[in-house]
Amino acid sequence: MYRISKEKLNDLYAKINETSGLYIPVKRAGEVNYAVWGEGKEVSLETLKTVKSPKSMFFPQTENMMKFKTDGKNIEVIDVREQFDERRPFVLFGVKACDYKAIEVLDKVFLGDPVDSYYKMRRETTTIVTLACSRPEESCFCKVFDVDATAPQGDVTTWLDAEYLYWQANTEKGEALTALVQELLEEGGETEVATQQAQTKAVIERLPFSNLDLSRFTPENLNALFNEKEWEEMSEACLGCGTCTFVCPTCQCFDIRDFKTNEGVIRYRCWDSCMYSDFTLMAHGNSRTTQMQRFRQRFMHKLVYYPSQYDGTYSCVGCGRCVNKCPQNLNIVKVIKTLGGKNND
Amino acid sequence: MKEVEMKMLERAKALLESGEVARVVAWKKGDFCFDPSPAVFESVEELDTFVYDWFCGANLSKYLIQIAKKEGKTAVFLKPCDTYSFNQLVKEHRIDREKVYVIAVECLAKLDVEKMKAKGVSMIESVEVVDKDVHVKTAYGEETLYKPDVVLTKCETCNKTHQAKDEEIILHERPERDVNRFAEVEKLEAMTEDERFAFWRNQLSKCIRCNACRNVCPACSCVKCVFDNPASGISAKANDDQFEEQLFHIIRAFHVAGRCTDCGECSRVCPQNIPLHLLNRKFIKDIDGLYGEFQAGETTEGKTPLTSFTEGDVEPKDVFNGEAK
Amino acid sequence: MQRIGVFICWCGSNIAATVDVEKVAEVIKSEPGVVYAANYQYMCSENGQQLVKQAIKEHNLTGIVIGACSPRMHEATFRKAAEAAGLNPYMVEVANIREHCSWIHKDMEEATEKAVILVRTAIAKVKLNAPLMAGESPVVKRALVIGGGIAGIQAALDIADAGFEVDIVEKNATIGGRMAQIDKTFPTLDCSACILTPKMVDCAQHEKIDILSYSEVEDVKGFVGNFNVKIRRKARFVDETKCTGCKICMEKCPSKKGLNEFNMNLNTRPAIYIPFAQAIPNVAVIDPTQCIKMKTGKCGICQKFCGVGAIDYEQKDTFIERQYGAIVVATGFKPISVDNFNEYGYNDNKDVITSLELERLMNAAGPTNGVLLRPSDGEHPKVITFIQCVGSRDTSGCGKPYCSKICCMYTAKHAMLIREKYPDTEVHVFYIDVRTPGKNYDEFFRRAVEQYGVDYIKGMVGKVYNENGKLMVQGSNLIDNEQITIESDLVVLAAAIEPEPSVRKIATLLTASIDTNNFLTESHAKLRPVESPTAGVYLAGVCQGPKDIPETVSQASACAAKVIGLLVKDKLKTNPCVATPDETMCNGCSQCANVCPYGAITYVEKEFRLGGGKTEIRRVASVNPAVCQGCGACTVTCPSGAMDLKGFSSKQIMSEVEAICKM
Amino acid sequence: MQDVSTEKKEFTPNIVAFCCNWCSYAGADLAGSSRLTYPANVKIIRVPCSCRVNPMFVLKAFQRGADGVILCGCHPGDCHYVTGNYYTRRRMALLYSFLNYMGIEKERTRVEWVSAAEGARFASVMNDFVKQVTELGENKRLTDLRVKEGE
Repeated sequence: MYRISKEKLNDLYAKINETSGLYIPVKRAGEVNYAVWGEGKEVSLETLKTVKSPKSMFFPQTENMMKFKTDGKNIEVIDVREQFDERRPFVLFGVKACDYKAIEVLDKVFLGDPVDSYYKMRRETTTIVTLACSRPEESCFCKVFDVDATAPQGDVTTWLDAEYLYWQANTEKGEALTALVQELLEEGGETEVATQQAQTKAVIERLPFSNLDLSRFTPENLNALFNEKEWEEMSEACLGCGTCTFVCPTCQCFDIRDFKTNEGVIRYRCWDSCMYSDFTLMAHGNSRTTQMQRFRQRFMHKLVYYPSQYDGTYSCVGCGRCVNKCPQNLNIVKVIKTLGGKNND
Repeated sequence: MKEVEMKMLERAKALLESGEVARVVAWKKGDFCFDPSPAVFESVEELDTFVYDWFCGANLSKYLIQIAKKEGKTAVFLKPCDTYSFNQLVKEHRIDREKVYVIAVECLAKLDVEKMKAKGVSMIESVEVVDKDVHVKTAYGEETLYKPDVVLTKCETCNKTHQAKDEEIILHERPERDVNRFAEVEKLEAMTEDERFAFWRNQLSKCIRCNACRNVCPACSCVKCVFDNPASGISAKANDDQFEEQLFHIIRAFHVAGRCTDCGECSRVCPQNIPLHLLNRKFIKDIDGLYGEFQAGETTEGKTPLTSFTEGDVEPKDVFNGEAK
Repeated sequence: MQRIGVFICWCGSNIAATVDVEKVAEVIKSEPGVVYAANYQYMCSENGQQLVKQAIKEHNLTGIVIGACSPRMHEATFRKAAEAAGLNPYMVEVANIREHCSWIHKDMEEATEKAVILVRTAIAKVKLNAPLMAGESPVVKRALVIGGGIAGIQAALDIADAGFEVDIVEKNATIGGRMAQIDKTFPTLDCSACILTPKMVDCAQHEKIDILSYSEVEDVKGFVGNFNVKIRRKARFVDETKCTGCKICMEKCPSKKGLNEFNMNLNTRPAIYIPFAQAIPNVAVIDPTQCIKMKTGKCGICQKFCGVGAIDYEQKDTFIERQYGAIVVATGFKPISVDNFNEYGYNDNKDVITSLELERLMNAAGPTNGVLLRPSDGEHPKVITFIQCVGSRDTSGCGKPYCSKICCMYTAKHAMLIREKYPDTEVHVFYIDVRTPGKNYDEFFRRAVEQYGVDYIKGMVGKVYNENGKLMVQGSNLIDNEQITIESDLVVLAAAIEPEPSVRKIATLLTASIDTNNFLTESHAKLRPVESPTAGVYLAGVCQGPKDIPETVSQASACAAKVIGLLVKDKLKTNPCVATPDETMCNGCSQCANVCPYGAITYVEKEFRLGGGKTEIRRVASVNPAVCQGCGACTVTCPSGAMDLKGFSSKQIMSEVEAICKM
Repeated sequence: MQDVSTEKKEFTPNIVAFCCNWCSYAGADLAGSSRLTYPANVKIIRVPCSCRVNPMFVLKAFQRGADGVILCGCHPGDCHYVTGNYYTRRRMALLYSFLNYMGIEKERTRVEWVSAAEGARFASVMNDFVKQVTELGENKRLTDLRVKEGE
């Protein structure tokens, strides 16, 4: 295990930036979001929850898929993936345990068959540096999904305390990155990290949502859950905005759209939200006409459909962003408490 | 606040029991002391979860568009600022006034839990307000915050009074204050074009196009929003370009100009805390300055500034020449 | 798949000299959707149109773009050509490569490049055009004439003679208008009343004409073919159906101090009066400001003496509503107030009068029974000085910038008549120019100078002042280049004329446009001079611009011809470029109705399917396509874009923007 | 443009002019028939009335790379549709003021009233506006970078 004093962090970022792009929590206009690092940017590793999750590293909110160049009546198709080779490798820095777990959730979708080449390319050329939590808050419930906030995985795991950032490589990619920044690192930190982990774990035990009961969310209960009358009441205040889906680290729905340029057309994809009224709009009409149906879809997907498809893994990681950000204070915790199982009372 | 809450609960019970109303639109308790949600209560039993506390900042009026269409009368608790939105919706024929029973309730400003957390308070267990002190009990201990620092932005400069009521539950009158709601707008106006551009670029670049501002906005009551309508030529689901970040907010502000009551919900719900109310307030300030003071939602009748005119209206070029004021 | 044909016009050398028309056609050929592109010398010619028609048929075109002159010029021509070839006429767009391109640019390369962009823009639009069908609306076979002067009378008679019902609404107690006040008419010097009154009588007796005198148009709704007009019948306090015009009331009326408006206030009349002997209708009216009974409650003499019991002091204004297919505006004029012209001393000297006052002083039925006596002392004036262009051609802001057109001729007429009747009188005329275009007009003027020895002085008058009972007219004689002063007994001001002020209200009600001088605007200065831009509204007489009697009568007859042409139709085709709401998106907020100047938008409750078997009743806008004029104000007011304008849809305009910006 | 383009000269702004059919478009026609010149980079879109111009169109123009947008209508009081331009006047006064508040250069936008008789004025207004926008330079703040992608 290595450590680096907090004063030297900027040097660390600069060093990484020499060979790779660095995607890191940055404060802009008061809010902390992942952004490409540059000299003078205000990095905020201490922030527990960035507004948007780091998923945009691999699955950006908008991404060009191909281009069509028109000349008179002729059309030429341009595969933008050919430009991928020229792209710099990236280091994604400061990923919390829940968000790292979320990347695993996305991997199952995008790297499973059929492989999403766009996602795969970004994923392969990125080294992930995670950061353990030291001060979780009341909206956190990652423990429910078996996430250890004090020991996130990733290519490199780091811990932060008042003076140092502690560093431990986990993978080959992690070793390579360690080698690159070796000159800035010094040995040590096992004790400090262990102490911090113990303290944090104690806090996590006391968190109000740490012991939610998910036992009813099984494939067998799908129909029963789907037909619960509580959906109506739970969703009645839902505005149908996309806040929960856009701050969610595991939401993966996208839409594909065209943009007309002077020279042709750009076909791009962008995040979509199942909360939006036209999410399921098709040529024949709309299969979900009420907000209740959309609301139900989102949580059924997170808690029932996804696990049924991917060996019981839930598509929620307990990051609590939706708990904090829903304009009307609706969230997955309220759904779990209402429908999840007896032990929630 | 507890006293007011008890009175409200009493009235809600009585109205439901007597059958005078078929339902009551109010707030229900959340998991914490700071996360109530808007709710519809249709029976006395359901009122178990009724709550009215310092965190009931949500404007309930927009829900009435759908709810008031249901059979029977709907009772609703409206804070002063909410009544303007309600009136505006009645004016635009979105709510049938006859089908709603409005109970005006006191407000005294609502708290913003994000602002409290930003002050370093976390693991909040309970909150009590005494005058300008907010006493917070947390898992880590007790703290006292200065209330004006932690109220919702929309409450900071509010001087609104109830514009619609069938009855009222007001135990404490909010004192009239000397506040200038345009102070922030004026600050921006005083900047150079470049500075203003930089300010808004910085702010709007955060926009994730979640549509929370639009969906919560009582003035955004379109059946289908232009931004959701592929036929409109400007629809989009994400900000693929800085232009789109601007476009969405410019068009939205223009569409609600003259109709926006300044309820401030847009800023309250923005997950990125973009001061969206400063966009709408610019229109309000310009309208006041150029065409005479106008407060949307004061009445349920009459034209809005953008659907009326006078022959001597200021010329667009004179707006910049400063001859307009 | 769209099949667009593009036709580039040379307009002789008007376009071809600056725009490489062949190149434009060549470049445009490769535009997506374009299957045919041609260029031709004169697209608007018979041959050019034939080319269009042929191409539509041969190439099965779904839309065409003409690159030519302004669409304001020939859009209609090409629409007709398209229609003749079986293409919907609204599948035609015109790219204005003449007025907006070849005529304003000199560099051929630049102009050609711009022409290509303009044509592409039109292609972008036409691709989104939809075939539009003109709707139909019924025609009410009745016309309204507003104003009962010679213009209104002539129009009404012509329309009525063609067999259509006509109502004349006249705000005064009698028809006749200004012409009734005039003594003689130029250039023939026949008696005005002698030629006017028979026409007035014709009106009164015509079975198809209904004269609504002492009435005003209060409100106008509807549209061409179907106007709904509310008319206020002002209380005249005399029952029109009973009064026989015996004039006993006038004799007996003790209040005789009311100023006689017909005589330009030069004498007085009773409180109950008939404006003049030949008035139509020949029915008395009470002036409530002068009537003792109405002011004090005591009197009632006229009521006592009226043999038929026509007097009704309690009479109130009443309103009638009638439907009309067409409306003729003939509201006429008034001389401007000369108060602004202190230098002529009109307000200070009784013997400074206006020309219209002189008409009354010369008229046998006037205050002096036709003997020319000056107002101050009733003496015969020996020296009379006329001043022309008082307030006409005046750019100082005091008067009017335009030429009033009739003053030169009537001044010559006055001078001649005076010299004829009183040869011992000296007559001087100050003029800037003498304008006498018109049949026999210049001859008339020359007669005044040559035969009657009227002294015409080219120059302006600086000042008129009173010195020892004489009016001193100080002016310049530009021919002799000297300052002169003429000692005069009477000074006559040829005051400019302006539209009767009530025309503003009428224009607003009719949504007819008005120019800066309050003259109603014609649809086209040359080609549609008697039509207002508002369909179904026609303009006759001075309300449209200064003109003399023969011109007024011609215009009135022209109006009548237009009205007859409209009323013979049973149905009208309506403009299909109207606003149309998408009901599935409309939320019934009423904003659009708030800005519609025509009241074309109403709201209806409709049931909509929500899916899942549910339905919802919603209030939605509904546009009357026959009333909508297609301005588009509503479209911008509608935040959801539910309201759109056919022919100028948001999508079309935005596609034009895109095409223009793609340079 | 491939076929008739010239190589990049110094900055010439692209101007979109919305003209009402009855006054300003006719004014532009008169400017043409009077052979009054104004730069070729002004391109006119005919609308029935200035009140047809939706702020969306103005923004669309800027998005697609227009450097200036000018809106012309009948003089207030002379609207063919009686009141259309009165609404335009309010809408555009507020919109332009708002755009400026967002940091968009106020010189990029303009409203002018040009009658059918004012051909000379139409030309001079356009000349003046082009000059103003040329001095200002390219529209960078309200343009969509994707539009010019690939050029």
